[in-house]
Amino acid sequence: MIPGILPLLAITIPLAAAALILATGRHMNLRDSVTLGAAASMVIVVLAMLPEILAGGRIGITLIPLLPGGDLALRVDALGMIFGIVASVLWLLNSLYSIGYMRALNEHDQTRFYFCFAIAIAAAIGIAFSANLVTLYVFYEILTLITYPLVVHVGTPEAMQAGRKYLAYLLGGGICLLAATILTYTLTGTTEFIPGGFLAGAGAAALSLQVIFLLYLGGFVKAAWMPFHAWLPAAMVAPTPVSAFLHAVAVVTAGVFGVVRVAGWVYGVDLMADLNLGVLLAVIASFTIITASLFALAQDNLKRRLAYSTVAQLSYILLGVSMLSTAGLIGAVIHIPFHAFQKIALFFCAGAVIVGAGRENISDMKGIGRKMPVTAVMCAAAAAGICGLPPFCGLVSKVYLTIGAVQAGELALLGVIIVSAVLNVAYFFPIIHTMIIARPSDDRALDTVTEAPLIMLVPIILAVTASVAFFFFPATPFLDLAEIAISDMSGAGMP
Amino acid sequence: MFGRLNRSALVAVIFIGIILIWAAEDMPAYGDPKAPANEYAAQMYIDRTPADIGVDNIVTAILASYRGFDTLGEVVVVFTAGISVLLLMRRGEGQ
Amino acid sequence: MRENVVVRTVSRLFVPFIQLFALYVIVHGASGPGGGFQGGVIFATSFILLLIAFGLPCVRGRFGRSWIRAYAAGGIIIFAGVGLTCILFSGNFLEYAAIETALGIPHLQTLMIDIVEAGIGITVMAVMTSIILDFVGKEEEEPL
Amino acid sequence: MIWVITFALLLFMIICALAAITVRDLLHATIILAAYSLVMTVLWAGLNAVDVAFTEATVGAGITTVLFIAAISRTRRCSED
Amino acid sequence: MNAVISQLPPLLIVIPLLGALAALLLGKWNRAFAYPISLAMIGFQFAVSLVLMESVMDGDVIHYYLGGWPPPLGIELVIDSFNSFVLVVILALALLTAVWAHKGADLDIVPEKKVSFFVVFQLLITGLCGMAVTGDLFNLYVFLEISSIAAYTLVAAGRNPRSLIAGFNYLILGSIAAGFIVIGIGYLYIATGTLNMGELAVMLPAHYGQTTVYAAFLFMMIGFSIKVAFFPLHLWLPDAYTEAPAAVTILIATATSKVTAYAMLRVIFSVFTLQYVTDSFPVTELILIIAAIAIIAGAVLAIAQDNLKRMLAYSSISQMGYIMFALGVANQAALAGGILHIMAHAVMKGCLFMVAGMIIYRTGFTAIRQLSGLSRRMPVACAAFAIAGASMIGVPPTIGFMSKYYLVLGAVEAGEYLAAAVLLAGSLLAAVYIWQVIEVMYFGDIHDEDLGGGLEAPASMMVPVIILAASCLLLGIFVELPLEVVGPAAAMLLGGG
Amino acid sequence: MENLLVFIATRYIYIMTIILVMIGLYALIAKKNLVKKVIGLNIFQTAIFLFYISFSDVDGGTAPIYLPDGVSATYVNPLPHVLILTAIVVGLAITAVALAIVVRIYEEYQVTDEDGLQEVMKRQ
Repeated sequence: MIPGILPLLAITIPLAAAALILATGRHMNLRDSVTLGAAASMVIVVLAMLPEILAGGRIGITLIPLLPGGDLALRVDALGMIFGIVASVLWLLNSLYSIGYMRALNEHDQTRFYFCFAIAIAAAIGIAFSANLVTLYVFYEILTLITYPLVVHVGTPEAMQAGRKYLAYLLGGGICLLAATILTYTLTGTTEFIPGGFLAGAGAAALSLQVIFLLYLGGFVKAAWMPFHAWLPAAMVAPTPVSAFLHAVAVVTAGVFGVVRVAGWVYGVDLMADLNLGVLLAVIASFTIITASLFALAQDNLKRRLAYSTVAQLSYILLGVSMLSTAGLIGAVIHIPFHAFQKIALFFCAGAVIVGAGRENISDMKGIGRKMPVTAVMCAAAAAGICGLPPFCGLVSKVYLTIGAVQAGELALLGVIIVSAVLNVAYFFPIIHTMIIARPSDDRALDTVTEAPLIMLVPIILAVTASVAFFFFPATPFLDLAEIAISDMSGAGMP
Repeated sequence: MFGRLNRSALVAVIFIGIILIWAAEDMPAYGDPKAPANEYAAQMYIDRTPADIGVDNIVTAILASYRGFDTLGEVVVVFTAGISVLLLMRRGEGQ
Repeated sequence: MRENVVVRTVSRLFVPFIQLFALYVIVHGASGPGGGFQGGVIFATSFILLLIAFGLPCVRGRFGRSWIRAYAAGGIIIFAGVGLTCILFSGNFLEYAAIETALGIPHLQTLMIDIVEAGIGITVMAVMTSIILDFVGKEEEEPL
Repeated sequence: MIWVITFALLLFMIICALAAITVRDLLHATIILAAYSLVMTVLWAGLNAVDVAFTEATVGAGITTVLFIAAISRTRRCSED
Repeated sequence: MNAVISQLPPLLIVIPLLGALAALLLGKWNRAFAYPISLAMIGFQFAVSLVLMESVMDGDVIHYYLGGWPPPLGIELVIDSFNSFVLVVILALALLTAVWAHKGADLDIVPEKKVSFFVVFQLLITGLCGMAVTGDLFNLYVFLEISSIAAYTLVAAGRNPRSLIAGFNYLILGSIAAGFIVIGIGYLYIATGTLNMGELAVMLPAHYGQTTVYAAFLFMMIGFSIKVAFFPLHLWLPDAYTEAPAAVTILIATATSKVTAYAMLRVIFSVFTLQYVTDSFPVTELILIIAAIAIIAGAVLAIAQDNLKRMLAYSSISQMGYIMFALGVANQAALAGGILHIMAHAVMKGCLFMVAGMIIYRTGFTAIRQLSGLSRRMPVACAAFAIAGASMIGVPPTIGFMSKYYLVLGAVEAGEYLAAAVLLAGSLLAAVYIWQVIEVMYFGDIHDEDLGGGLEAPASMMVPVIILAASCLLLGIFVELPLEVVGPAAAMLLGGG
Repeated sequence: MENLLVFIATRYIYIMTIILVMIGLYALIAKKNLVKKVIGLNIFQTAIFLFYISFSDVDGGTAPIYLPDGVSATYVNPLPHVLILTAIVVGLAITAVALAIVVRIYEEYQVTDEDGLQEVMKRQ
């Protein structure tokens, strides 16, 4: 086989699927099976690349020369592989779930929905496998625009308002990213990702490098760090599979992925440390973790609470990066998939509640677990995972982060992690309590509630199972990949 | 008459006028035979027309031969104007 | 237009002379002031005079709309045709000298220039007449 | 040409131009414009540009005036400014 | 074969001219003849322009002496990489517009007028070709006037009586501009005694510093700025674009404005040379400031519009600011971006105006708020609008992104960080005005139920739109192809050649 | 002061031409009546033509038509004459189109001035 055909295939499969979806839009079953088939084949394609990556290899392909400093080129490495696996596997789960959800609620414009979804996945995979900043930027912008129809899918004025906010933040971010890319190119003459970074050799002034890093951070506003997080809770008006997509599969993941990429492959750990960028990142991340957790406490709408939880959790990743230590970075990298699997389960549960009970506010969910036992239990499990309880994989990444904080000698960061763990419990426990333990306000309140259809429950169970599995076998494959990625980017000399 | 002057238009026009007069400063004096405009190409036309073309009227020689393409353009302008007036004024193609 | 015998008679007298003068101006262009453009305009004024004296239908009768158009196009075709002929004689566009050399006839250029001037004159005459007719057309007849 | 004549012609043209744009009656303005063109013709003939003078005589004082009058006869003769 | 190619430059203009005459004469006989002839002639011009581009791609320059008279005696036609590129772009657009206009002209032109409409349409295109290929300043003016008179007429020729007023204002401002250009040409002639651009470039340095040359530069710049509708001098543009017949709007917005911008760049870089411009005026800063204001103000005004065509018109003012921006930065990357943007803007604005025309053709809607839910009635047209709109915003990998990327790159290389920021902000504003249309189209409710289901326009209008939308994407992805011509063209301009 | 006098004495024709250009331009911009604008356009254009012709003249020159053989003379510069011949025609073409539009505007709106047009527009 031609080397490099696999990453190309990984992008073309969803694109082809998108075209097929448009073509078969009239026939619902055909259309949905196209989505499922494409998702499944994409998982296979991505996993087929895994052995070579685990062996320390890379798969690259240059498609076309695009711009000075950046051909449209794909390169799969360990870090990209992690994101690639997350996106492709979760797309499969999400497709299954969406089919159940969209059919159960009899949503309009389903063809448009699946079409955009498929292209968005292609863009996410493109981000994961991009070999340079230009390619990253291209797919990043495509992802922004193609998720817009998903966000405003319901079409209400509120949704349109949210959509505008979404676009304003993300397009603004995209422009920052473009500016940063161009500045990087003019400084160094390249935008190719190089393990350990390439900006150090540019000989630019420290101040300008710091400014460029700020631009990058602005660019990765998809990571929803505060105070530029408002688009994420606003986007909650979207159908639940979209929320799951935003929060777990692709969008925010793309944001934090970008931060890690830039930190490790453009700046390099040493340069980051020299420029005190770690401290900057740490401040932002700590602020976001604490504030977002507090915000989450105040939300009654389940999806909004989950949204703020995402904002907080994503900043764990930034926090890990900011430590600039091996364990911290590993923690950051593996938190990407682990958080994704758990958060997607939580959103699936929230969607199941909407489908099964038609309720969105936590205060309305009293005793709902009696009628929806599977959903409630899975919800509790996933929440526990995010809180960092065993036996769920969230613990693994948190342990690494803690070790990283100690390694870096930043006890303040340790404090942040501990405080936020407490807050996590504080905002998740009431959900579990209301759903499982609390009694319904009156007897007839639960009459209309039924368990969600099986096709929606299966993905939830699979996601939770995965998160348990990763607790026991973290090394397959994420921890191994993360270690490869970190050794790539740091080499020696890191605490 | 002066009560109806449009002030902003007047300012714009005077501004243009000032540039024009300023430009006239470095222009050759009126009727200067040594001016570049009257020396280079102009003298070539005057010297070469009898040999090249052989008509008495230099203007015609330039018009129809040296710069014949301009004249073709000019005729096309006239033609365009004719069709334009036809297109604008008449509701139909007419007879 | 009011019936006016004097105007009509004088016009009828003058029109041929004006047209003759126009032709003279066109032909004379090579050796003196004047040329296709001026001649064409003068020719057009003869039609304006007719228009004033006899009204639109009379002019239309002599000089129908399709004829005007044919003349307008014809003048340009003559001009461009001369230019293209030069290409056929392996010169550049409008390079009269090429024909002269190819055919070996001296002073052919003067003839070419006269032809070109005639072309200009025809087009200008036709277009000017057409524009004037368009401008006054409304009074005489309801346009289609 | 003697500069005094040139100067006088130019002065006359300026007056004509001012009058053409100020008189209210458009027909008068048109006739003044024709006069302006005729003076221009004389001036150009004096400046040795005989071909151009010829053209201006036929076009500026001739066809243009006819066009203006035709247009005015189909619109309104008086102007507000 | 070479003998044929060497004769192509004048044929590019003369043959279609004769074609227009034939269309007029045969159209008198049978109306159906006029359109195919026009189309064939534009197709011929497009083919010729491709051949010409192919033959100058490797850096050759074709000089064609009309009448065999070398400059300064005669008029010279020059074909080099820059103008052959512009020719190909505008003729491709003109061809597509002509195809579109086959049905699209029904909208505003009564059937009896169609023959003369297409004749004038073709004369406009021929005038533009002449402007593009000529190497002589006064000849440039003559062809400018051919295309301008045709453009005034076409703008005013619609059924909509408001188009008359727009056309008249366009005529007045256009004539002022042309007058200024003639004054400028006169000054240059006074200073040097020649009208040939190549000779002027050689002879002018001896006269740098003369007020006459300064004034020539100023007047030509003011004149061209009015013609191109650079920001403070744009007053004719919104009305003209809005009220003109749809097909004419497309042609003017794509071909005319681009060729005029080309002529302006030509005059600045090939006649005056960059050195002169930067040495004698604080002009780069000034142009950058005006460009920045144009980009922002045009976009803000576009956001405020409710009429779709008017919104696109203001967007054009903003987008022409990008080309001006390239002038202000004037380094290799920025100029390449600017030239690329000439093409990019032609392609995407052509597509947008075509869709706007199709919407009017099918529904009669002109206001943005009326377009609610249109994507369900006209899915292909709306998809094309979305793609071209994305290109206008500058979303990768569209062509609009590529040109913007080069412009920003050039600005950053020149150290104009603030200007680069304005450019990026401009694309954000573009997102706002494009997006408010897309939002309404795709996510609005259908207001007018009795319009019924499928409203997709006829195929002859659809095909050009699809081609343009596809080229927004494909030219962006395969941007190397245009860059092969654009890069050398920018280098040539900077070299003063 | 002396410089100024020399300037005026040698270039008075340019200055008066400039005044004509300004008058035409003013009418073109400021006059409300559409026909007046076209009149202004004519003045503006002819003034520019005069400018061209005035710099083509040479002291002691004669018109650029060859005198009979053997008579030598200084001829004035013929090139601007050619250019202006072309430009006059162009000007005529523009005048014709402009007046045609004015007539059509009058047919549609029964007004020929900008104020009236604005009123009509407002009423619509």
